[in-house]
Amino acid sequence: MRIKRYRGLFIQVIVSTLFISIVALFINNLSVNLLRAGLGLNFSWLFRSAGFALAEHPLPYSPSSSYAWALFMGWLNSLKVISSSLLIATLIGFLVGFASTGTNTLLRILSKLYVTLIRQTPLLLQLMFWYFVGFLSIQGEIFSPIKGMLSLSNQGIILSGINLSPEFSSLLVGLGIFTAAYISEVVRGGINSVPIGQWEAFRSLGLSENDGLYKIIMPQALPAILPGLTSQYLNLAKNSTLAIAVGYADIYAIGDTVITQTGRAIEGFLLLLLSFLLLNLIISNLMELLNKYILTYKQR
Amino acid sequence: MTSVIRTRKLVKTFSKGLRALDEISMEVKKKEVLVVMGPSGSGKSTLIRTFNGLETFDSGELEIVGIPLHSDHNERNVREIRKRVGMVFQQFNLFPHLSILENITLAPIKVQKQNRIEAEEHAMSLLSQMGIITQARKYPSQLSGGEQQRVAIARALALKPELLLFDEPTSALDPERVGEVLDAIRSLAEKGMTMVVVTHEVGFAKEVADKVLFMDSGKVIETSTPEVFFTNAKHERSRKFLNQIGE
Amino acid sequence: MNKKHNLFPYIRRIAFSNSLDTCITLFILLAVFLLSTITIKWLLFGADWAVVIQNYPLYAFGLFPADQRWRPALWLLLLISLTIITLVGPRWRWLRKLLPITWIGVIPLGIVLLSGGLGLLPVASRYWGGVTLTIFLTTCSSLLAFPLGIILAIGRQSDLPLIKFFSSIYIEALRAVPLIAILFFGQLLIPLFFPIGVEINRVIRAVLAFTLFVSAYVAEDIRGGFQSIPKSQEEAAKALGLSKLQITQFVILPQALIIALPALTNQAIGLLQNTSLMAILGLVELLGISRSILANPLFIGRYMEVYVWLAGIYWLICTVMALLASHLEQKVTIEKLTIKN
Amino acid sequence: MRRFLVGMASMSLLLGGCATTSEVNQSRLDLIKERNELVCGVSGKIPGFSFLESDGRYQGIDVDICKAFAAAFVGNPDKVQYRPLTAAERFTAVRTGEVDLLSRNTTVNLSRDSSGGNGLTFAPVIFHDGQGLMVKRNSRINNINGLARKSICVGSGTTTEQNINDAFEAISLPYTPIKYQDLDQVIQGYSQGRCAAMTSDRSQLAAARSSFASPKDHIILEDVLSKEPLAPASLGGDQKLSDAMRWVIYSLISAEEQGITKDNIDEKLKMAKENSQLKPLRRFLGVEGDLGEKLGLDNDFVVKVIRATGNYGEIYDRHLGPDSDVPIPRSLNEIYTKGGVHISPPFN
Repeated sequence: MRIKRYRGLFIQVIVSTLFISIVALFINNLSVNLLRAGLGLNFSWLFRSAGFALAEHPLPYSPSSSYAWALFMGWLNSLKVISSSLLIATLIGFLVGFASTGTNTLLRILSKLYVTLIRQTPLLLQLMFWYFVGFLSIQGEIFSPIKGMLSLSNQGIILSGINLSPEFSSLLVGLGIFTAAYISEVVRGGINSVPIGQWEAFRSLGLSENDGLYKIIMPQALPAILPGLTSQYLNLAKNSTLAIAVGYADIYAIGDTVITQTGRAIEGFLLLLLSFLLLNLIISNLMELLNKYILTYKQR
Repeated sequence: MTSVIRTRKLVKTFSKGLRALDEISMEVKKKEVLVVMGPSGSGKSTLIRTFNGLETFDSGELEIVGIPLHSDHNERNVREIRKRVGMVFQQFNLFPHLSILENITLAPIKVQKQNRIEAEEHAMSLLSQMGIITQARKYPSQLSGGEQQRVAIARALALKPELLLFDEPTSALDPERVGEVLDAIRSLAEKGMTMVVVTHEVGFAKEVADKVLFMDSGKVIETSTPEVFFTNAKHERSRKFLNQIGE
Repeated sequence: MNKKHNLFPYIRRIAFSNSLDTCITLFILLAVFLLSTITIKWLLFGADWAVVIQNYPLYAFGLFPADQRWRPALWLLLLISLTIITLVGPRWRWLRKLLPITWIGVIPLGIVLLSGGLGLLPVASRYWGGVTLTIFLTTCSSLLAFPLGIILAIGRQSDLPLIKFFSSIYIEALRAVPLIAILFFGQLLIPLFFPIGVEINRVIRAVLAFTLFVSAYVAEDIRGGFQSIPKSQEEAAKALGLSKLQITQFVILPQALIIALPALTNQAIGLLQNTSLMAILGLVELLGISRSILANPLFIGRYMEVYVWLAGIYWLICTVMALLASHLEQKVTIEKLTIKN
Repeated sequence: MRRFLVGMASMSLLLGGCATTSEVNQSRLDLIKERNELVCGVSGKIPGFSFLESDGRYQGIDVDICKAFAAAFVGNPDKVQYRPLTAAERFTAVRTGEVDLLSRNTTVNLSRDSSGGNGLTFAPVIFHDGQGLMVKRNSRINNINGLARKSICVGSGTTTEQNINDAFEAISLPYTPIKYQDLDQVIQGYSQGRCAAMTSDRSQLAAARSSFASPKDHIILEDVLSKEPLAPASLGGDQKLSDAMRWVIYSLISAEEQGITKDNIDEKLKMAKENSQLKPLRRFLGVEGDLGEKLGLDNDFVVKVIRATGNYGEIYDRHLGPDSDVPIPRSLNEIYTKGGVHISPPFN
């Protein structure tokens, strides 16, 4: 026992010394390199005026606003696109998930096709496709069922007076459709985890397929679906950083611009990490709440 | 005759103050077969698992195959004991990713550093002894429960142990498969293997056991020969138990 | 004859069982018909495929010198034939035994064939590109991330608190950050952490960044495998006198890997797709080289053709990988891991 | 014991990777020579300046400047590693040492040049440009005021972005910038109708227009938003490298002034060697004196440069001349004797 404890201690000391010395070495090199470039680590530049305009900003912003404010706008833009594509992805994902477990064979084949096509091609390519081919190549208004309510053009989507830019729209559609493919698999797995006996039971009671799905199967499948759903939402948040490829000003794109303009690579990168951490925390805490709510609801 | 297992006032308390082992003192001599009986939760599994260090204990003395084990659970002694004591579990616990032959030769090759050919030859002879030599290249999932348990016995024997421990070896089997496993254990007894068997099989106990140890609530209630225990148990609790299992 | 007789009720049962289903089916059939006619019309008559046809070598090999292109070609060909052999599943035992070693050997072979040496003309990594680079990044990173992930997973399960702490921190931190941030770090910030004069090749830096990122995910997948192995397996191994290291090596890890296999192959497919992110950071892998081609005045505006072509290539490679993976899974699981008890 | 030895070995490896402050004073030029290769940051996506050919080689005026540097520094114009950089990442790349220098149509301005700003040092200007705006002819927009409240496609992380901002602030009108990473995306965004106008250097607008199906449908507005003198750049504080770069550029200009070309360089060299009275030419070509050595280069670096790329005028004509894919009139970019602004100080 004693020998074992000492050996454990020995290994731990070795590993942590190694770890700490590597970190110390990197920090030393970093400071030498910053010295060489005539830079120290500081954050006062955050309050200088940014000098660049933004196409989209949820709060008042002008080029004379500070870098900090610009970054905050980027963060809000990220939040905006994440939350809205999250809704779309959930909606489509659940529908496709239901279709892939449903009775209509054609629908099942189609949803399978959709999932393989989306999951076997890179998201970045899909986003660029939606933007440059999907939205920008629309000539005139191709889709305008109700004048002024919903229209689709290369100026984006107009939805009952709210104008969504093509950058935002393509990100919304691209992220939504991509994540939905993964969510549908999570939903399918959850539904399949409910024992077949439960289906037979509600059918034998004469419930319709829809009633059975909503009242019997889903309540049992949800606890199995939620963890997978959470990780897909977190993936969506991380994937939203690909916005830079379609010219949407999210936190990463603005961070990139700020780093270029100020040359403050390390500080800018740290701020980026911090903002991702915040986004992650928000999503996982909300999902935790939802999880609790569903569990208590189920118990009642 | 030398003793293979000797315990004195062995005590183990679970976190909630429940005593799994309550001052257990007992002895198993060489070539003896001890059958441990008792209602579920009586501590018999805990007892047998302390014999090869799978459970620790809080106080008392324990000596297995001549090696002392204390409450500090000395790692080196535990490993030495495990090399010389075989164990067969209720759920077989074969390694599903290894073939039958690999299951049996793993410990001889890795622990006793035998060479592969020698270990495989020994394994094949054990398998033929268990009557399942044709299954050597298969994987556990392809075998029936009874066959799997016989592989588990062969695996335990491969280390040439001085003591074999059986923790309810037939409880997880289909009724029609119980016989083949008990037969295998019986033939081991005939060859003079020292064994401790936790089981509910009364017929088996009557026939094979040298001694029967009855436990309840972590205490040894009585130790008798099977003749006495099954016909004329000394204790009220023993009689009640025998009644319940329909004997 | 009999079959034809049964066809109509069969179709009715699968597609027209009630009025809602009938509506849905008809709608889908119409939509699929319209969409496919438009697509086929565009593919055959609308598209100008010059941007693809004139640049085949660029898509395949990037800027690799023309007279040396046989090297990446040979490597890719080898990978393809190895894939086919594995998929078919050869009957000969010796060939089957050789397969895993060959798969591992593909990496050093690829490095030698691409970078030169051993009598081959050296080719600097800046000339690597296209599909070759995409495949190279994927194979190297996944091969490196695999053992690192195993070590991290074991570290996270460790009894030693400091080891457990470091492993957990590493895994959680890398999983919280988007890949592009890590790649950005790898391409532009890593040089700040090394003394001047020490220069790490860009491709290697990309491989390292991908490895660091993927290993955290691999570790989590393997940990999931660890957790689904019953405690009794460890006990049985203990009872046989195996040491802690031996138990992990011979009993726990092999089972965990088999359980984690589907998740791990998904990681590999995800990695291949994620190599496209290097296009944003200036490596000319498949997507990157395509963006460069699109900047050529001759081909400006041919987005649709290029994207469709790229989607086709990525889809094909990923599908082959998925097939390979499911084949492997079936082979391993059917034989071994259906624990009945 | 073995463990200890392994530990010691790894520790010493670590120490080997440790930077010291003495390295602060080492010049990048020595590093380039040691490596025997130049790492040159280019765009890779700007027609005429640097773009990828179907045969897999980079072409353009920026690329030729890289070749000239490589010829001077390591004696071989092909020892260049081209590193395509987006506008946004280019300065970070120089600062972190990812590239040795930039030859990536980068505009010189005060904050980029100063130690309190981006901390770069610029070589002489190789192309005088100005920022302009391109609109569709049928849009009836004929000056910047017509673009109020319209969206404008612009490359991110560029001075272009700041200039357009300043221009609209000056006339107090709002506009919407649509920012892309690369010029080809800016062009695409504009041509697909995402924006009413695109803004970039006028040379790039001309190049973009020439690639459209019907160039006549697009006009470049008269408004010139800014001066855009484009120049190679390196990290500030490294005088050895920046001096070497400066005089390589001057040698290209000086060669054009003296009529020395790729074709006649050997002839001129022979002439210089035979006629000891041609002092300036002898000094220029390194036959006499130690001008090259003073810069830390070979004395005949000018000969190597001209052999590799020809003089400034030849480089210009190859990529932007009337017969090229992207014809842009030389005007301001002529040498001073022909009415332009390019002039080289004497090689003394």
